[in-house]
Amino acid sequence: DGETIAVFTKNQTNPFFQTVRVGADNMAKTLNAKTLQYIPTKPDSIPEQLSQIEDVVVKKPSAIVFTPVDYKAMVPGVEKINEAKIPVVNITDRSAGGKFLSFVGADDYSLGLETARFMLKTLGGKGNIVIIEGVKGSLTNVDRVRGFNDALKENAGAKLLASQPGNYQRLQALQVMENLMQSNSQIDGVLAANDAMAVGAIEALDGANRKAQVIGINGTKEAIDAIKSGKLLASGDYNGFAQGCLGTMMAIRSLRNQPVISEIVLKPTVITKDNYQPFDVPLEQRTCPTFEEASKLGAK
Amino acid sequence: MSDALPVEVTSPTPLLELRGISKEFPGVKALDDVSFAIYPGEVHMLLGENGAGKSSLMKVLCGAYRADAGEFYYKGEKVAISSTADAQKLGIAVIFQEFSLVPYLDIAQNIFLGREPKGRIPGTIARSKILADAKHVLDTIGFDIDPSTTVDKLGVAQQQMVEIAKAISQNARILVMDEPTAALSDRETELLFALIARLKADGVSIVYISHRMAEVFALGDRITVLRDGRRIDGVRPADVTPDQLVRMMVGRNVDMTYPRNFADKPGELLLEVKGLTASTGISDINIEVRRGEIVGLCGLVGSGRSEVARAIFGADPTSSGEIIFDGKSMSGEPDLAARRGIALIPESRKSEGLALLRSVSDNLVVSALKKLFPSGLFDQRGAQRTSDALIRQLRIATPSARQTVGLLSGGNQQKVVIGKWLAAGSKLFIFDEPTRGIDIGAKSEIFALIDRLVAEGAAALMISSEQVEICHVCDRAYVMREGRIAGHLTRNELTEENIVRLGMHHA
Amino acid sequence: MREAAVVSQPNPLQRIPGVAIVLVLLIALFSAIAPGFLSVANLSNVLVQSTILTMLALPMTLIIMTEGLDLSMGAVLTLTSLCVAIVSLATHSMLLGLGAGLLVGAAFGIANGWLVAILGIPPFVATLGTLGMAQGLSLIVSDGQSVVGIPHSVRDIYSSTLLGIPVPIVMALVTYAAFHGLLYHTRFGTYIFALGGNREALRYAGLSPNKLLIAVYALGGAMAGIAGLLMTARMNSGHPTAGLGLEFDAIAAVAVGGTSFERGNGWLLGTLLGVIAVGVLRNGLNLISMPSSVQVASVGILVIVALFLDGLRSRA
Amino acid sequence: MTDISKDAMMPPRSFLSQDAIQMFYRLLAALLICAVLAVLSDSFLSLGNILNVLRQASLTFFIASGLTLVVLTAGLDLSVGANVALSACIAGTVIHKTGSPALGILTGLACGGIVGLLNGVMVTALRIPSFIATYGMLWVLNGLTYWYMAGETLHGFPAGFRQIGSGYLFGLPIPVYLLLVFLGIGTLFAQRTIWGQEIYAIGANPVAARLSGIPVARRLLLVYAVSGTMAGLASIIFLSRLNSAEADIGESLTLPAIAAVLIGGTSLFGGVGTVFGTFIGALILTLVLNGMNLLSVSANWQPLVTGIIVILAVWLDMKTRRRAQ
Ligand SMILES: Nc1ncnc2c1ncn2[C@@H]1O[C@H](COP(=O)(O)OP(=O)(O)OP(=O)(O)O)[C@@H](O)[C@H]1O
Ligand SMILES: Nc1ncnc2c1ncn2[C@@H]1O[C@H](COP(=O)(O)OP(=O)(O)OP(=O)(O)O)[C@@H](O)[C@H]1O
Ligand SMILES: [Mg+2]
Ligand SMILES: [Mg+2]
Repeated sequence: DGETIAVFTKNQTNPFFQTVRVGADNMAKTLNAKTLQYIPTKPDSIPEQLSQIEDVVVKKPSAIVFTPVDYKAMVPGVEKINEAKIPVVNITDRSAGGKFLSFVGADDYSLGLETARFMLKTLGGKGNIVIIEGVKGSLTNVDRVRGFNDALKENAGAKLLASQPGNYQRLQALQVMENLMQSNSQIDGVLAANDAMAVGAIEALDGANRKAQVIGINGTKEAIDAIKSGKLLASGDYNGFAQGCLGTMMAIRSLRNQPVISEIVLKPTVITKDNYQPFDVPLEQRTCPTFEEASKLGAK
Repeated sequence: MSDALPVEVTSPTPLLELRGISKEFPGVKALDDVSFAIYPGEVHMLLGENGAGKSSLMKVLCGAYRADAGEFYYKGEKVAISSTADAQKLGIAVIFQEFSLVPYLDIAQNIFLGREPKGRIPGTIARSKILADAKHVLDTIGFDIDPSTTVDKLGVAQQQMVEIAKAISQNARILVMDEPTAALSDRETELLFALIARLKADGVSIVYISHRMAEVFALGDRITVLRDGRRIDGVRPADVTPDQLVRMMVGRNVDMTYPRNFADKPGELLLEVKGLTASTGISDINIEVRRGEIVGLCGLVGSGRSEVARAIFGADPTSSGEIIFDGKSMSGEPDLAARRGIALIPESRKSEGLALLRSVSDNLVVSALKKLFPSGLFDQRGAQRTSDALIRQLRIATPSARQTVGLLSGGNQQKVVIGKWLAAGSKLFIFDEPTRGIDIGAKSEIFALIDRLVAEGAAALMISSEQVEICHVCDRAYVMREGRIAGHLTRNELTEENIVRLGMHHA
Repeated sequence: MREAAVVSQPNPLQRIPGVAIVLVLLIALFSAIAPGFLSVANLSNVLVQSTILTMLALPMTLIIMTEGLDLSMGAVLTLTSLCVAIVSLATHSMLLGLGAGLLVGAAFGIANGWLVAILGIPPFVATLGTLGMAQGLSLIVSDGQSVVGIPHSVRDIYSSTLLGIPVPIVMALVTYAAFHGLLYHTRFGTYIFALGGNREALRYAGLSPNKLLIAVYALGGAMAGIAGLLMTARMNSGHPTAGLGLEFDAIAAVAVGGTSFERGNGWLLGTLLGVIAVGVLRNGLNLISMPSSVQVASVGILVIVALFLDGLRSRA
Repeated sequence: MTDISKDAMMPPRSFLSQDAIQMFYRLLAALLICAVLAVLSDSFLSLGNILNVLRQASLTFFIASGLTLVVLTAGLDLSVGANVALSACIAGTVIHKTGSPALGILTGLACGGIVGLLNGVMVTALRIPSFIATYGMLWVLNGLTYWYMAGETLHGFPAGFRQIGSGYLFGLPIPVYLLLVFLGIGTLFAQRTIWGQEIYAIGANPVAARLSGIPVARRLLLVYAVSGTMAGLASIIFLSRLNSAEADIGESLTLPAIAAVLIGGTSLFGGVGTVFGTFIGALILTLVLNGMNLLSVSANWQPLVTGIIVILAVWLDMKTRRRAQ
């Protein structure tokens, strides 16, 4: 009891990581442990997260739940944690190196694939599609966009008009969409690599009085509301809450010498008008999968 | 060289000769076919109104400006001077009108800038040597100061002394001094004159620019007069009277007695300063200024005259005392003082008086915006009209009101600073060295102007280091010493001796 | 001249900028409330973390003393870090990587200097432009991806020790000593004061301010190259956003350290203290697990407080 | 000395004011970019696209116009982006809580204005250089916003409110009308009021301005407050246009706004520049980004191209502008 778990997330601005943090806090509270949140002051700053690791290693928490701001660049940091013999669980982005007790994440590729498939099914397997990408080179973006593209390849009738980055930012996505609408008179579907960009694209469409099916990824509150009101077709559930709480659960279990699952890849759920209800509750009231449920996911 | 002077037999060829120098700036022909010869061991005075082209000619001489046309002859041989390095090789050193000192280097580093003695490790400086050398140079000019003092701690006069030391240290054959005494007190001026005599004896030629007539006759071996960028004449001091010189400079007769209609009966009390004390170093200042009079404020450099002016104007905070202006007590920032009708013509026109990058017109109306445009709406044409009138009234030499004020000569810039307060219609004018660096013509114009202002019911408080001016122009004067008023001199008591007696320490 | 002889000697106490006070206060505070703060391991942490910023802040001090600014440093560091990674990956040579980083850094520095000195573009604008270029080039050469798999020789730069002192600290100390010597004991250093204080004086002295300016900016670029090596070593990879924004941290450290933006009034040791103060603050707040939003604000408050204290002292 | 002689070679002042000539060059550059884009992309010249460009430029312009005044006084406001973020988040909350867009707009403007005023206080009363003071403020604001939003997103605003950012009037987007209004007000303020003149004077030489009787501190407070208020206005446009607000919206807004001011010909040394120039600057920036989207140029090139444009614009400006040394 009373373990301190240091939780590392990428930034304070993306709602997704808030769900991760709330998930971790919830689990820690249930298990009578304590969390310390470490977030770079500059969003996604590699040097800062490295510094934070070094500082935390001095402080020696019982365990660490870790989201690398960059899955390759943070490897030396992870190795520092390993050297200090602090147990560490990797969540969200799979680190390219280092030793972890366990990995908890969602499969970005199948998230992209499944949500795109869902949209293409709605469109009848054809239509003009644009992709709005996130930050170039980020793991999530690479896999999600790969998923989008593979789904497009499965549908010969679908035509990819453009794939432009919106850097996961609402305003950029909106402006990119506005500009794309100028050069393309017919756009049927928009695949956005996160919800903020999807909502930005919807605003652009609304502004131009045009209609297209839009999907996003992350299952944020905003996306759920948009799905409810019919503006957004679907959002892939990235399930930050479960990542946070399961990651913390694994960390604490290992400290208490209980068995852990070495790899949990959360199944993608495509949130649509038909199944949004369980997601439409305040974060704090969400429930974490039990260890048994998690083992089933792990057994995948 | 038809108008060349009969030359001393001992030195038939000039040390350096400039022939047919022309230099044009946008809208201004600064130098027009000017020829100029310097002989060994002479002090050559260069005279002319503000903007006549004196500084420009010297900058051409030392390679700082490249002439549009003209030739240089060194000991009769044709040479090219296209950079300061060329000039230095010929043994030319200059004391510039604007300081060429680096504020956060010490005196020694400034004196030897670019000529540092090499240290043992390549690239390094021999610190002890540079200090010793600097000390030596400073001793030569009689300036007693630690050479490791950084220049930003120095006052204007001290900076001028460092500037002189810097030029002397180059062991130049030709030394150009552009208004070296403008910022010096009498004591330092004496030191400088002694130095000039010594240099002359060593065979160094000196080109000396000054607006002070007394210096021209005290120092000069030869005089060249410039007007509107052209060489007017070359004469010997013995052959001319001051009046003739002035006529050559301005092209007309100028009355140099600064005639004044002294107020027989001073007007009502306008400014009353009671026990004013400020952290800038002045204490217990009591001053009265009445309408219709010009009150002098004199003393040695550093006696705190400027500080009194700034405190009255609200530019420096005061710690105790009272300022009563026009019957009402006053305290606050300069904007309040300005609104109440006080004008300050500050000591340094470039850094405190003007927005150098803006136009003459912009600078002239800046203090009068509220008065000229009571609605708060600005109108460029209205501003233009006002400034055109002021340019005419003050005879500001500028191609147009749109000219950038930084391109005017020093004297004309000073006129712009005064002009802006005329536009504002101020009641009390505080002049801090109003004639520093101003030519004789402009000087008498400015005094005439001040006279007219007070005659029309305004009042003036005038700080000047030139005691002659104070004596000629003021109705009465306060003398300061070490931050306090050391005494008061009425019109009848107002003599240079009295000023010096009161202003000197432990008199 | 008796009346003029009362020149106040530079009082060393007066030169202690606000940051020195703040630094002492911060260290006292964290020693009291943050367990482990005073441990050797942690202090070494703080210093090691400050090395990259030191490498940028020292040349930034010189640049600011010329009344200049280099906003491109963070982006150039990013680019040089990528160059180090790419070249050492291709050639398996740390030195070649460092060479490439230095070359690219110096090239950007020279470009900055050229824009500022020869074309006369205000430093803020010129380096804002090259910031964009360096950032764009970083994205283009890496296509937005991390560069990994670089040889261990690079990584060892960051993690090994010399006589028990971590190599980055040694590098930073050597750099500081070199800069100190350069600024206060060489002709070049003297001319840097003049570049900001009075450029005309240099011209009259027959020196070329333009060449000197270019040299100062080139030095800044080259230092970004060396810092790039450290950054790559630290991350054991190259990343196209790694150093973005570091230039502002460096400028803040310089300003906090008491260097003014006008007339060549700079203080190198102050910069070092500024860098360390930022490092101590971040580290201490991490140790006491201060909420992240407070940490975000803390550096801003540090900057404001230090400069406010400076202002108070200079007015007193 | 080369500088001085180069200066001397420049043509004398003509009858057209220098600023007018500069503006002419700048408009020419914008038109040139338009022409190139029109040739390269058939969709560029469509009405829709032009309205797009104007609407996108308007957000940058609102921030940059206030910033222009600050830069005219030789200051800088690095906190504008962070100010937009905080103001948007607070205004959004007020609208959510009270349901009153009017109250929200007032809060947003007030929040922006207060932040600006605080910047002004730091610059005038505490005498911290603006560059550093606003950099500190940037982080303080970010910290506040992060804490306040705690990673959440505010979204979903009343339809009436949304009209401000995304509505049309007589076929023109409403932000474009606002842009024209504030362009007019800004120009009038800077060029045609005595306050404007005083601001130019302060920028050209603050010491001389003070000794000329200009209440420098008060004018600076005004300028920073106006800049902050314009950031507040931008936050309202942002909120109503994107129908949402989150903590990180500011970061990407600051540099483009500064770039717009610089491309627009306002000198960082103060005293030179116009609000209209800033408008053209915002337009040129937006045109280029728009063109790159239309031509499907990889976004990796955007920083590079922006950087080159900033340098080019200022360099051309200096080539054509004569300055005192
Ligand atoms: N760099 C410059 N650019 C444009 N005009 C200039 C420049 N330097 C000087 N001028 C102009 O050239 C003329 C001569 O100026 P100069 O400084 O040589 O006068 P001066 O005789 O030294 O006057 P003063 O006694 O006031 O110092 C003036 O009209 C001045 O405005
Ligand atoms: N003895 C001194 N030591 C240091 N600095 C001095 C000294 N004398 C004068 N100064 C500097 O020169 C400035 C001018 O001095 P101050 O204004 O007190 O004298 P003043 O009587 O107005 O003389 P001035 O004729 O130069 O205007 C001061 O503000 C100060 O910085
Ligand atoms: Mg002159
Ligand atoms: Mg004085």
